[in-house]
Amino acid sequence: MTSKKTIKSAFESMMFVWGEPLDVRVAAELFNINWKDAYDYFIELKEEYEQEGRGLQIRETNKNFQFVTNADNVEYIERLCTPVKEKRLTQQALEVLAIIAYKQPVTKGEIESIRGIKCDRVIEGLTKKDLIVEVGRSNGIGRPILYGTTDSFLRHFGFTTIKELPDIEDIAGAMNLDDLEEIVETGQLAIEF
Amino acid sequence: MTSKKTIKSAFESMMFVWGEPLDVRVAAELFNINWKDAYDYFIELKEEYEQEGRGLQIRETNKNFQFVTNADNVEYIERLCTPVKEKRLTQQALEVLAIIAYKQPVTKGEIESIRGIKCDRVIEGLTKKDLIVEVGRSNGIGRPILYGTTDSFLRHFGFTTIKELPDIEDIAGAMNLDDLEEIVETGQLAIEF
Amino acid sequence: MAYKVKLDMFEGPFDLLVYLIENSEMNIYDIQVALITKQYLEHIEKIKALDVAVATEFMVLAAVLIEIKSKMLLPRFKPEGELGFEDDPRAELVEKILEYKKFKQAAELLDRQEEYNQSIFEKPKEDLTRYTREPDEYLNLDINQFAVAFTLFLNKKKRVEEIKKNYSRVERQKLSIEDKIKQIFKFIKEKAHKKITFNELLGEDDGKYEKIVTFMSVLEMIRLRAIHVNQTITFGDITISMNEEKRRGSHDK
Repeated sequence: MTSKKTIKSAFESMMFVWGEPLDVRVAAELFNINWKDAYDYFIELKEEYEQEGRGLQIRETNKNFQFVTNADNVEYIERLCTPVKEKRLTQQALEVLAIIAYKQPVTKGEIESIRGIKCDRVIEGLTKKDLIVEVGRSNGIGRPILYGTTDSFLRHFGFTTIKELPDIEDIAGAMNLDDLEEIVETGQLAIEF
Repeated sequence: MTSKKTIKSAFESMMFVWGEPLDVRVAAELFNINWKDAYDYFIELKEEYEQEGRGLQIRETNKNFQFVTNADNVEYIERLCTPVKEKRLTQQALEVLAIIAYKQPVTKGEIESIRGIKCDRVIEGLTKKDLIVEVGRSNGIGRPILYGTTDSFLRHFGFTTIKELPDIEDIAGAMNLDDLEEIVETGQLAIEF
Repeated sequence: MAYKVKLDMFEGPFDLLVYLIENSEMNIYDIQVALITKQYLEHIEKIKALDVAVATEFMVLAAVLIEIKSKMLLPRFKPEGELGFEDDPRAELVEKILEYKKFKQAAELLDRQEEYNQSIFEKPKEDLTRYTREPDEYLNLDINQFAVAFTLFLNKKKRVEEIKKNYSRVERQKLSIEDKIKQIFKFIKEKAHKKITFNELLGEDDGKYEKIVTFMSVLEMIRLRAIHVNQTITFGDITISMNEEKRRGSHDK
């Protein structure tokens, strides 16, 4: 006679590989036991998983048993299964971001006058990506919105504070001019004049 | 901050739906926790299932965790259904694999000199099965390819890490005992090995 | 067929050699080379009958065995009181056999481990589509990219500003009010001093700047009383005619 503990353990393994709901009668037959006893064992198992609040639960459907995930964890499973898509910022967006990073707090008008081109869409996109945020309103005519960078912006570049932004002179110095020209020539970065 | 109990429960659900070994780092990222903490949680779960002698067990392969059945229940599972078993490796393949596992990174030349026979075919086969992989090139003449074992290798043989491979001197020692006794008797034991 | 079985049994020359040594219950450190070589060559003959290519692989070790066997026949120098067989012709072979045996045993271990693992079952991945949502956008940003973009922008801005400076200078030279007034006089003369309209003064390609200059010129000409202007409807076209008195007056001078 197989021990109850062994049978219960076997039931767990069997449910796991079976995938589909496992019929109590089929399971009972394999151990030559009464189906009612088998049913009790399944119910005991079900209660154990329930009481321990496990991520696995046992679901009964008309005397068939099956492992399922705990409904409370759907959100986490969704997070696990949601693919991540790599996205790069466009040259335009990088320009606007750079202006905001260096001149913050800054109004859209100021950005546009530096770039000589409208940038409503770009600002909208950067806001959605949580890289910039409205930080207040200017005292100028029409009290335009002031923009600044977010903590998420700092995290992306691995900065602790905005002070860690490279000095503008440094950027120019650190950049190898040949590389730059090459980038421009090969059109890796599209620029509009 | 999500509670430890919630995270552990979520890990169970995630492992269950994922089927394949789940990377600790991926799991940790979803909760924005340190991967070492996540690792500890997985180990705690693994031990819980072990101690309770559950029909489900958690298997680690190089910091990846996965639900598997308890090996003790194979007989019952086979009574229920005929699970598809992987084809066993040939003696040749096992020999080459053993040399690679213990001597990695290792070149084909080194393997062949130990076995005294060519092994291109075997290496090709093991690579296809994803049990070995090219890990670089030796600095020797002709810069031959170096081979090493993969995570699939660990999973196939049920090792947690490559460090878990038994010490080769121990295996050899235990098996050479007869030879040794004979040598001691005949007083020939004068070399170190 | 019996040979085939034998052939499959041996994974290589060392495998065969180890088998022969163990089968004859020989001490590995005291191999009877003559006997083993004889048995080894016999096996190669059998293998050759089946597969010449495979047999060739076994030949290298056969040659080694024969060489050792011949060396064994020569008297060996062994210093008094020293044990061991450093100059034993078999030493290197023994080492290689031991090395091979080590891995053969490791292979057996893997074999057992593989067998055990076959009693453990995984489950397939669930259908994840019910959990899958729209992909999360993951932003790939690095400081170099950022710096390149900003530097490019600064350079571009500098160039644009230089171009603008030159451009506006050219524009100013091209379009002064004085020049425009001369143009308008010339145009009216060409029209034989008939009434013209303001629209006729504008070219098709004229930009805002040219239009303004033209208008300013007309205003200037009114101030100088050189022309009469008339607009019958609001926003209607403006008719322009020469102030004949002024013209005559100037002619009289």
